[in-house]
Amino acid sequence: CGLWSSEEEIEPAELESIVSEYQFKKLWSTQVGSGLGEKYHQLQPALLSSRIFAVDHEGTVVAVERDSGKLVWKQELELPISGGVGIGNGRVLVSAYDGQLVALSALDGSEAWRAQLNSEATAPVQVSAGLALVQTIDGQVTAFDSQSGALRWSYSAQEPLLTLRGDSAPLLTANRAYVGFSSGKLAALDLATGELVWESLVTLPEGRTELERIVDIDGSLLRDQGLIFAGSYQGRISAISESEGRRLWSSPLSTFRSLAQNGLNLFAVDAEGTVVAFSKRNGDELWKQEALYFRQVSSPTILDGLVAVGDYEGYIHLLDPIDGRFVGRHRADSSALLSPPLGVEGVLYTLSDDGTLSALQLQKN
Amino acid sequence: CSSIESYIPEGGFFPGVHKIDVQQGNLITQEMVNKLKPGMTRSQVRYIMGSPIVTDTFTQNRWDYFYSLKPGYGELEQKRLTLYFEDDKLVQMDGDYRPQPQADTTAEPQ
Amino acid sequence: CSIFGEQAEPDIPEPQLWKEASQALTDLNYEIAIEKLEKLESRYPFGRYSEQAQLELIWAYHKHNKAGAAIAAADRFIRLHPQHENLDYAYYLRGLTRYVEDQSVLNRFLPTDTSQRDPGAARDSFEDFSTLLNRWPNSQYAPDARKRMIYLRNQLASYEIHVARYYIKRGAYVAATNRGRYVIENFPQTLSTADALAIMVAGYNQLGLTELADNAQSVLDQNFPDYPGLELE
Amino acid sequence: DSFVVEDIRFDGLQRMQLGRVLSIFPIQEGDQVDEFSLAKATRALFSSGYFNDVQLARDGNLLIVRLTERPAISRITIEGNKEVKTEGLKEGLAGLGLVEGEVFQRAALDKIRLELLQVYAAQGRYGAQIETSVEPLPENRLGLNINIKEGKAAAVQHINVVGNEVFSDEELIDLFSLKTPGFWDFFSEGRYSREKLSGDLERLRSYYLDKGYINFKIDSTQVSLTPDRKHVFVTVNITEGDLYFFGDYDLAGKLEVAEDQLLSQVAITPGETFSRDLMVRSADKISRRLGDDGFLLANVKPVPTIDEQNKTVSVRFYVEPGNRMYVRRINFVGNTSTADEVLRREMRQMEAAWASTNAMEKSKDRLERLGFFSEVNVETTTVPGVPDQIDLEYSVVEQLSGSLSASIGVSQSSGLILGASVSQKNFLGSGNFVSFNVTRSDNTRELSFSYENPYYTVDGVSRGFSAYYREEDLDDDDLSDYNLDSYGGAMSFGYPIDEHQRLGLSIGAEQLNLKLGSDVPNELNLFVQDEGDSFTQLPVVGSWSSNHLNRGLLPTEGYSQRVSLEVAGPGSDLNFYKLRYFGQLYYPLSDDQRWVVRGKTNLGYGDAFGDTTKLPFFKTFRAGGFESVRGFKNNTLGPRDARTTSGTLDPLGGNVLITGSAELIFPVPFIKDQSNMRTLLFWDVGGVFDRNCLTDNPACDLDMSFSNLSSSVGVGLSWLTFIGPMSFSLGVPVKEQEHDEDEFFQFSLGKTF
Repeated sequence: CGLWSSEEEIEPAELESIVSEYQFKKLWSTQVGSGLGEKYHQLQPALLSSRIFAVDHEGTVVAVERDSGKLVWKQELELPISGGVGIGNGRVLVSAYDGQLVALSALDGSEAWRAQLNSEATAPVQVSAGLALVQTIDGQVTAFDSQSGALRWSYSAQEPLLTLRGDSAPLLTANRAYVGFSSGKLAALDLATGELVWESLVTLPEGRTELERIVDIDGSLLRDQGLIFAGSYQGRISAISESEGRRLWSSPLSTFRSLAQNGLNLFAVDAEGTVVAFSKRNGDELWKQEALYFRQVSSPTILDGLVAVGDYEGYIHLLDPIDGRFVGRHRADSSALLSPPLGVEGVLYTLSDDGTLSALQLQKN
Repeated sequence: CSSIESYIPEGGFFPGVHKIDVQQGNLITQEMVNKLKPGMTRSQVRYIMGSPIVTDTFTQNRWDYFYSLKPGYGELEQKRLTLYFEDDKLVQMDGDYRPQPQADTTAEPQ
Repeated sequence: CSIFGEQAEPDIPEPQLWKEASQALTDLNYEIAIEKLEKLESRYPFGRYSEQAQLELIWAYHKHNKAGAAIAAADRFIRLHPQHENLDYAYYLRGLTRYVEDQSVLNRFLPTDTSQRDPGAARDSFEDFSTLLNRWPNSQYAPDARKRMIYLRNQLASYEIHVARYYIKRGAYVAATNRGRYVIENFPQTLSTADALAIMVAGYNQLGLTELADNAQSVLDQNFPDYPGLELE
Repeated sequence: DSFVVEDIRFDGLQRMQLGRVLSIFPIQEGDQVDEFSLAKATRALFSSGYFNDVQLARDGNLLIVRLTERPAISRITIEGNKEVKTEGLKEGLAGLGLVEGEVFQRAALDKIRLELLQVYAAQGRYGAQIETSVEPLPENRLGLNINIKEGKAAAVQHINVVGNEVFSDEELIDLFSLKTPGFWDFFSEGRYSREKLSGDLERLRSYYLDKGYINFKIDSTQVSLTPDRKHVFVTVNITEGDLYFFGDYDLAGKLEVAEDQLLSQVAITPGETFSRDLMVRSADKISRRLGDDGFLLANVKPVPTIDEQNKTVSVRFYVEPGNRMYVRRINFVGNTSTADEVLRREMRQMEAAWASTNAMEKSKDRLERLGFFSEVNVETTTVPGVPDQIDLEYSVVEQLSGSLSASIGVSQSSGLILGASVSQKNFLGSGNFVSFNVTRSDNTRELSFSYENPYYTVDGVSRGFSAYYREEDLDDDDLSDYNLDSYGGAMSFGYPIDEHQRLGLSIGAEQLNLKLGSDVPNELNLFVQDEGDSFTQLPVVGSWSSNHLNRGLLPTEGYSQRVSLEVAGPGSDLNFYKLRYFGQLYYPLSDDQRWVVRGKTNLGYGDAFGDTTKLPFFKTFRAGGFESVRGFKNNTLGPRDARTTSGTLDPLGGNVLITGSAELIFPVPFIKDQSNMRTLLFWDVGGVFDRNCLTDNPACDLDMSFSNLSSSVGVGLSWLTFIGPMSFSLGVPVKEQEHDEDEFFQFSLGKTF
């Protein structure tokens, strides 16, 4: 114990050299306002047909051509942004700290409507079947008409006293909304009326202190073949049947990041930065990649079958989906890549902390 | 025994000396006295009149409710009501108050 | 691993510590005695000597005029050993410490009448001595305790009379008679009992409660025929 | 197979006394015991927690109890705790039976570990880790080590209020004690703690309720933590509701006091914006008013009814007076040297009278204003068994008020100074003021005595005597060169005309003989020619004073003032009068009254009348020095004589005195207990003028303008030591007149600022 009781900061892992089979070619990069700010924002960009939409923490919303990076339109909202960009039905939606929900036209960025939420929203707005759904941190899910902004319905769940910062965005289907709450519960709501269809427990809080009882579902959910996959903090990853919410399997995992999937497997990043793969059929753990220990690894995304994650030093790591071995690494600049990257048709779109939006073409060498 | 009055100099020589009011004993109201009924036990009397401040070691069977107010300047106001008990039952009372049976409750004490 | 690590002192065996402590006590070196006894108590809380050590500690604090520590040590001993055979000694010592505390430093040199000052310490000391007398009437400390109690009772009684005299002067006669009655009921047969009765007589007369005044007067005449009468300054 | 126990033997007792074991063991000699009662006995011994193992054996009719004692704790070491103090921890441990000398209980150790984690979690230190270890020591004892890593408290990264339209975010977040850490944040106020948050929410609610938003509601509060547990986000979601105004108000219940008396206490005016604070304060004032008539336990509950249409709130005050309480006895604690009557005569509350909060508080103020006590507290306890009687206990902490000093000093001006002075406001605890002073130096020999009994009569008429004998031969004591022998005495009376004001009268007689030296200024010669050199004076002094200070010693609030007129009575040789005014005001800046602004002023005007031409030069007003204008030598301000052969210009004093000072009293940093210490910054200004100067003396007839006053700034310290108050000041002149002489360091015994 030194003279100054230095809290043993856990040192992030050093990167060893790897044999890289893939590399990236930067197609373009552009600056989105003044970046993500330091309030632990997860302002993930969103993709709609040929355009990418992104926002910074001061309310600058940009629309950029997907393949050239050329600026299509820019809207300065001058609002402290809390939730990432949501897109759908020709609308681009962002939410601010004072509870305002702003909908812009995806075409030209002009303001379509504004609505007042009764709390802060940190997850991006989801749009489906003419409805825009927002989960706010007080455990409420509110649905607005995506065209006019009229309030349709709202559902509220009981939230624990102490939660983890950040919320999971609802997963919408044609007639259902699946919402992961900070209480560790997964709820299925009827999209049209907001009625609760079923509720299932992903993780039961144990332990005696408030800290040990945090079981937030913060990452976004996945859906495949009638199953909903949800991972929670200090708890489990579970597969829950879409129809009546019965839990098929669950295995231990502590994560607050979103999940990724390919045909057979699920990919997750646990609280300490270990990348883990699970079989979708029975939840068995297939492999673990621990070399990125404590490098604040971002949520994984699938790019041409490979698993891609960002980290706090701005590195992109590519992992082989079969055994988790590193197959590629790329560093655009030193700004952290904490908000989840987007992988589409061989191109990886990343938004770094300092607001650089770039497109990286995957190439096999 | 020596009379107490003699040695306290009146405020003659000091015009307008600020004298404080001296109040002593239980405040008694006609309303309380009207509630007294012979045969009442001591605790019933205590509930109505409050606990007597003057209680004497040598005379156990009587309670003296004594009230006095000597304002700094002005007349001394003094009231007394003595209640006599025989084996814990109120038997007799004398003093400046009489219970007025059908008096309404707003009568001010004389 | 603090920087100036206090070395764990060598564990002096219990009997040797006790011998050093009693030695210091015999040659009246209370400073050392207190140090040794305190170490004995903390190192060997249940040792053969621990009870005796706690008793000696009270005495050492008292003689070293550390009144607060003496009283605290006595309280602890009484709490820890409710049936100890020389518990009377603990009560006696606590009473003695409070008795001395009553004469505060200033009063010893300057001619101040302690019976007009805060009677708190006197009252506590009186209580300790009376507990001693009823639980151990034939304890070796009983005679001295009884002697001191008489002095304390007079102190407490004359305090009440001082207050009663003030209330007579102030014209608060009920207050005065109640203070007088407090003496009659709590401190009978003291030098001030006669004064108390006289005050009750004077007070009741002022209040016009002649019957009560006469009763008090008759008790006064029977018990104190040659009472010189109440002089009110 | 049951049997009768003839004897019991305990084996294995190392440290436990037999007495304590017997008190737990249910079986005694002569009991009939069987399997069942033996098992019960073993369980009893186990549950006591003192023993690891208990075995009962039988040898004929002898019951053998084999015990293995649990080890006792002989040393507890705690390391690594900074936020939670070791004493607090030790108390917590003791509470659970983990104390040196007690038997060690494993369960208690886990309990304390959890409790500590909760304490740290409440302080936002979510990263705290606690390891406990037990270290065996010889003779069945053990040492307990608790190693704490407190970790850093989570910093509040963001506080957000959602749903506020009427008040801005900044205005609301300013109410919070939780602060987002600024870059200068060295202290811990940027740290999160749950208590702080609940306090903040309460402040937020009262902020709205006190500004008319009776329907204000906090919908929900979220506290969320970043995964690295370093940052906390606090979000408060509110619904403001509409603005409401006061409707009418009334009283209900058994009032016991005339209704208008109670209604006048209500501070609500219909039509004004609603305020919960105003409503609650009105209820308090009503119950205080009831308390003044003996209803100490009165309970007044304000019940608002909301009229949604026209947005008004009408309030009904439900009064439950309870019993009228009487005071049985008043006890004083802590007055080991002050006599009981000195305190009792200040009481406005009588024994055997109904209790009045007003009288009780006035009594406390009067005790504090005596200046004998550094602390006065009052407590009421109900008399057991008598529901409507209470005892009052005033506990005081005595403070020697006055000084007991003998001084031997040397000063250039007056050579060796021998002196002894006793001045006591509470002489031997009698409450009388006695001052006795004897000094002998090259140019003054003085003997003075004064005595005052503040309670010559029971109503507080004071009577005092004073006498003095003084020989002054003043040549180099910065005054003109002459000798003045004087002796005299006075008798004084004073009496209160209300709780704060007093009138005073003193009649004196003094004889003064003057002998002028050779090198004397013109004024003095002229004076002696006119008036002669020996005078008999009969001074009569009338005074009015009013004291509204909150304390006798080191007051922090209130004001006091005094006007006195001294006139030479009939039969005096010299006819002159001196009018004096003294006023001071304390105005606390902070509600803990550690920052106080004080203003004080001393004014004086004197003149002769009848056949006396001029205010005698030895009776003129003087200024400068510790008790008038600090930073200047004693009595050296004001007009000087122009012509003395020795060239030094002697100060003459004047018949007009103007002094004033502004002081800022501030708390001394780093010193916890400030109750007997006072530090202040001062700005003094003052001077004396002579209205009827001899015309041909340019240094005398200055016109009375601000520019002709001297002023200084500096710092002062007053300290109530156990032998009496001491005051020091360091003064630097800011504006000096031509002949002023400054004096940087000054001190005085027996006086506080």
